[in-house]
Amino acid sequence: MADRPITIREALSSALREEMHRDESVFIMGEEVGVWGGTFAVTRGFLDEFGEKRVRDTPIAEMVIAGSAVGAAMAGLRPVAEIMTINFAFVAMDAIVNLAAKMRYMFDGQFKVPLVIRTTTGGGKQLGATHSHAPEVIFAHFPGLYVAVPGTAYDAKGMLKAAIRDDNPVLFVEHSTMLQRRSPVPADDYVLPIGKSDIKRKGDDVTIVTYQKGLEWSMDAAEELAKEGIEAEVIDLRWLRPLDLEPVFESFKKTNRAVVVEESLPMFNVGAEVAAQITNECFDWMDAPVQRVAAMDIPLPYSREIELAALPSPAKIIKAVKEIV
Amino acid sequence: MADRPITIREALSSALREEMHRDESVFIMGEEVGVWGGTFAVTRGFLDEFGEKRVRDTPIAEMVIAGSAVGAAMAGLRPVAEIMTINFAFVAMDAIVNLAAKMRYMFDGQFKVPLVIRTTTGGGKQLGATHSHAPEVIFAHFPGLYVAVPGTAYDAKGMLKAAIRDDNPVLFVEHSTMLQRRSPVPADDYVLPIGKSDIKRKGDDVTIVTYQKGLEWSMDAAEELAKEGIEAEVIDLRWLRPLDLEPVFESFKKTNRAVVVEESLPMFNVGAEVAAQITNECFDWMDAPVQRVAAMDIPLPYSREIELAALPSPAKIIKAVKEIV
Amino acid sequence: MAKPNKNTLLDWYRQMVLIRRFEERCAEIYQQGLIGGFLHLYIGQEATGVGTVAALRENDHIITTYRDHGIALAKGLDPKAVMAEMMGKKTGVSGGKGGSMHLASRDHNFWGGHAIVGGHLPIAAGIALKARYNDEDEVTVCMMGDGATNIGYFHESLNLSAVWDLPVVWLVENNQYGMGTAVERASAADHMVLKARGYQNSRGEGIKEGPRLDGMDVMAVYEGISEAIDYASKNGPILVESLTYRLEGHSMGDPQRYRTKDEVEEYSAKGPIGRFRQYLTENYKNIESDLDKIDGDAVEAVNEAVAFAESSPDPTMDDLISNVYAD
Amino acid sequence: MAKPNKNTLLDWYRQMVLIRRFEERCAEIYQQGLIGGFLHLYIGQEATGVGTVAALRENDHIITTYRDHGIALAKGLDPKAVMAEMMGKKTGVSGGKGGSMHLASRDHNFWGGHAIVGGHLPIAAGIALKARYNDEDEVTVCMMGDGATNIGYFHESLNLSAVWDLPVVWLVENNQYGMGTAVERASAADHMVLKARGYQNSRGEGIKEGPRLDGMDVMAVYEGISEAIDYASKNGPILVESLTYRLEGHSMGDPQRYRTKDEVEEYSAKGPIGRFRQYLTENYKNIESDLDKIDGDAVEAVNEAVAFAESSPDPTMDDLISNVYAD
Ligand SMILES: Cc1ncc(C[n+]2csc(CCOP(=O)(O)OP(=O)(O)O)c2C)c(N)n1
Ligand SMILES: Cc1ncc(C[n+]2csc(CCOP(=O)(O)OP(=O)(O)O)c2C)c(N)n1
Ligand SMILES: [Mg+2]
Ligand SMILES: [Mg+2]
Repeated sequence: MADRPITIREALSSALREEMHRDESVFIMGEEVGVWGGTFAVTRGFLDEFGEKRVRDTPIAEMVIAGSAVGAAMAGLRPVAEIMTINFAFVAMDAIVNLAAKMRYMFDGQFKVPLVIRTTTGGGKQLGATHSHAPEVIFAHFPGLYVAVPGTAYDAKGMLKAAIRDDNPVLFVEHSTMLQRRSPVPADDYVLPIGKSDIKRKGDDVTIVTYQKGLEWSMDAAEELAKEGIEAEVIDLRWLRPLDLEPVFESFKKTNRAVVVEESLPMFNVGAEVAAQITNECFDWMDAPVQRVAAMDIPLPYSREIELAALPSPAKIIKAVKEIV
Repeated sequence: MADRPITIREALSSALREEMHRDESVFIMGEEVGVWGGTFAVTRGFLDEFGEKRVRDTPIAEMVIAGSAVGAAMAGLRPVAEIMTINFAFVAMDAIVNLAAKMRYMFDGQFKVPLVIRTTTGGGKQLGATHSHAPEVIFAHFPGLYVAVPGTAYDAKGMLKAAIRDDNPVLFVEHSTMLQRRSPVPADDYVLPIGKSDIKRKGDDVTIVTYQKGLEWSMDAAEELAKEGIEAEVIDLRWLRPLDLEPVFESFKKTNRAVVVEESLPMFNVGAEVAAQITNECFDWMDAPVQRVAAMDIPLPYSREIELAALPSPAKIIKAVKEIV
Repeated sequence: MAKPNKNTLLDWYRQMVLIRRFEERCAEIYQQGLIGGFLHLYIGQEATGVGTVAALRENDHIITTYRDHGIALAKGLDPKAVMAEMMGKKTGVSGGKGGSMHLASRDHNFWGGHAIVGGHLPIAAGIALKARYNDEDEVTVCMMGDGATNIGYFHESLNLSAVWDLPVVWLVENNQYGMGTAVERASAADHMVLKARGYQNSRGEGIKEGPRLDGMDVMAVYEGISEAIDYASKNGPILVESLTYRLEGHSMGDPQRYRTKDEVEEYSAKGPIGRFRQYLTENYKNIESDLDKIDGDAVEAVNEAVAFAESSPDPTMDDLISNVYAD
Repeated sequence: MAKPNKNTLLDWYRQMVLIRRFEERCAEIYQQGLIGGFLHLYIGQEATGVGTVAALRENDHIITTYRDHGIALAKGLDPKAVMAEMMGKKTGVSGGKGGSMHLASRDHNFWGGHAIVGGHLPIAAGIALKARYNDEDEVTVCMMGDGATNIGYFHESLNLSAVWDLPVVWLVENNQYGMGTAVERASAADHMVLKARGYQNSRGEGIKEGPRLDGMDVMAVYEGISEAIDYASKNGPILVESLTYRLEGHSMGDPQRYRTKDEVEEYSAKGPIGRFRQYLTENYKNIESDLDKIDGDAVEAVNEAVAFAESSPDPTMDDLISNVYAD
């Protein structure tokens, strides 16, 4: 069957649905996943289709959502636990960092934790400082966990399936403002590898390294730049852990310049790590230091214009590119 | 009066004691701060000296320790709240990131949060994966907060006083294996500026950027290197936020080489940020990419030899230096 | 507790109507895109907010959730500045940086507007600790939703308030749902006040199990909260429940698949404003014209608020970066 | 619940003595630097661990805190492998990576040894969820300290267990202190079982308020936990308390400024092992020689364990990096 353009939301839904049909031990738990159908409507209809046993509404209690999912995973189930937004993952930080990520190592492999924690990230929705984070990077700091940051429907589906089938805990981060984005997805079952970045656009003049919302901004910037004859290679990391920079190094050795683009805060972020590693691996190929585009170093405000001003944009990316090209 | 060598523990104690005498609104709260005298004996004798009102034992409840301290600070007190170890700060992550750090901005300055959260960091004590973090960097990711990481008794005292007197929330991180370290401290009252790094050793051949436990390892490494004629300049960041890299850039322009040393995990860490910024600011002065020495990318194990093998060491620093000198 | 006289009752009516009209207009202009983010209406719950605020003594404190418009207006914040905040204007109570979920006024002892479920409970404990520390007779009223009682913050905050004997009224505004989850689907205890029992010792001391108030009756709320404040001031923490109902969706755009139209209509008929109006007309002669005037004034005030907000400037790039830190 | 016969009782005695000798030796070699990190002794609390483990049915699960040596040994983990873990050896139950606080054996349905206070409570809920999900009659016994009942994890886990009707026995081992903090200084409820009341609805359903067991009496614990497991298997979650006392410091090096020598001595005189030995000698003729043999065997077993551990290899650099992820 031919590929068909579907939204990221549909991609996520179908990945979940297919995996639940495939494996009885896969189930969903979280706030509003059942009766409501998922805050972002990803699990709409699931309660009817799979019943209360496998689609479990929880109290507002992120510590036990994440923590009990770890326990259930250790005991042999394959939970897909939902933390409504990543802003609430701070409440569950201990469960994610100390329970999910450490359980296997600390007992030297006696337990495995086949767990997916789905959550949504991103600012730009006028929700104010506590509700506008894109802090994936701090979770990716910790070994024992995988961190997925898909940016297209195709990736979202294949990566979510991979996450569910894998025997390790995966923090699966979806971008709440990108759920309506469409891209072609095969009708047949497919699974993408864990920890592989992907070249989303070919180009010889500059390498843009990014993910998720940054991907969108970067692709727009690349189109603009192309009009001026600057061809950007856009590399989508797709996973922050494992972090796959091989294609980035390869690209850099061709372009000799790079910009890292992310929605995250500007300090101790993805751009820092990527810039440092590029410099280390490609020092002799460097024409200019790696540029970084990120959010401003402030909590995000509610008011629309200033909130947008604090976030990255194609214009900011173009500016960064032009500083080094 | 002449300076007198005291331990970091004594420095912290005397800073707290002096500030509590100076200002009635300063008080201490946390697990085991009172009757026990502080898990690390920093507040020994305080309960007798200041009474139950100002030295408050809490339940084991980090969310409300940090959160109620935020509230008390907003209402006009100056709490010094203790989270016994930074491993337990994950439980309080939301209170630190969403309450302490955002409260002022979100309400546009209506509230101030003169709060110090003291905690201890560090591995290397055979405590296993959940109890052996040095994750300061993930807290420093967030604006609205200051993050202090003193490495000497002199700094500890002057920085803690600064933190208590400042009107912003400070995560004050002490290293649990360094509390017995001595250095000369003036008997008179002194306060160090917030967000100023410090050159701990002069040298012309390589710049070592570090903090806390890394400082100790780096100073040892520098002594060894000096025997071989390599003079390292060692810069102690002292604060991860505000991050003061001016002296680092200046030093780098002299040495043209740098190594960043930290106890933290190797990805998305302090070294990444410092390396990226050095490359950006000092590109024309670069003889080699900035090297990074950090812990291995694993949870820390219990068994002594392998735990130590996973951590940085003077030997690893020397090796990193030699790769670029 | 002062018995409310006619003027006081009229003022409560005024507040409730103002809140209602204000929020109806908010819903409208939200649809037009003039308000962004989430908008959580208080419609149906006005009696709880107004009765609670009325019970506060001069130096008492109040703090609540993102469902905060009602408290802001009842507390006497200028509707203009509240509307300006809704629209993200510089003249808003939080300078346009907070938005609908983060209204506050330090000057009014109204501590916000907080959007992390349960996150403001420890803040309330901290405010109460300040009063205890300084030996001041100030009670903190901490409002929260039924859903919030299931999060760790609730447990740690209530326990600490008992152990440290903090003057807090923990007030659960039980509107019967947390988003789409009915109380009993999320909480072991169906009556919120039962949760006080987990914070009592074998001598019955600890958090007082307070009443389950009729949250649709502003006078009952006023009385119950007045008594609770008095109790807290003299004895320490108490847990009170106000039984109410959210007539609108959780926030704008809620498909409301979790309840029936009939259920909503049933509660709508028992709504707090109509009920109070009826009480007033039955008990006070010739009050209709006063009430009608109040109704008209409320529309007027909302119009003015919208006009003010619309003509207010946006925050600037300077505002964007200010107040991250105190200097 | 099977009434324990003489052999069973002797086995319990054996376990308690083994735990005691084992830990005394641990304390010694800790001082010599052969054990690192924290060492939390179970001395004084053996009856709770042994009685609880004895009550487990074949497929039941148990999980506990960092104070886990007693459970590990009672559960039948090889003392050699436990001691090797203490010494950080490759032959340890957790390959030397976990240490004293992180003993576990998946094969024994012993899920660890967890050192974040309260962190293992949701794990217990998850294990119980697996049983519910697969419709298996398996109960999870989750042990915790009195201090752990004040953390958010406790609240969220107990509430979820009630809402989802999970087969868990929540067992608070009340040794009267969390580190140096006496129960009532940290907890609004002085009796731990009272906390069940916050998780019951108005019809009395929810978490069952279980008994306060005499945690110094292995038989009482066995009976109480057996009944609790039976209850949980048939009805759902139950909260039980075992009243006991920690005769040693919280961990090695505790200055114990929070209690008097007299208090410790008083409890020491009521210690679970002496008391059980007395019971046995009073009730079974000529049992002394059996008991003496057990005493001797325990010393022997500990010696063997130490010898095994000492001669075991350290984990290698390969071990250091293995099992971060499953492949
Ligand atoms: C920690 C956290 N988890 C989840 C959410 C998302 N959320 C916002 S409001 C809400 C429902 C709260 O229900 P309730 O406490 O009953 O208050 P109500 O909205 O009914 O007034 C949820 C789940 C949040 N804001 N914070
Ligand atoms: C979240 C967290 N906070 C603090 C600690 C430090 N800590 C370890 S044990 C302990 C006391 C626990 O007391 P209790 O639950 O009564 O258990 P007991 O040690 O008496 O067996 C504390 C505070 C921790 N490990 N985890
Ligand atoms: Mg509600
Ligand atoms: Mg205890």
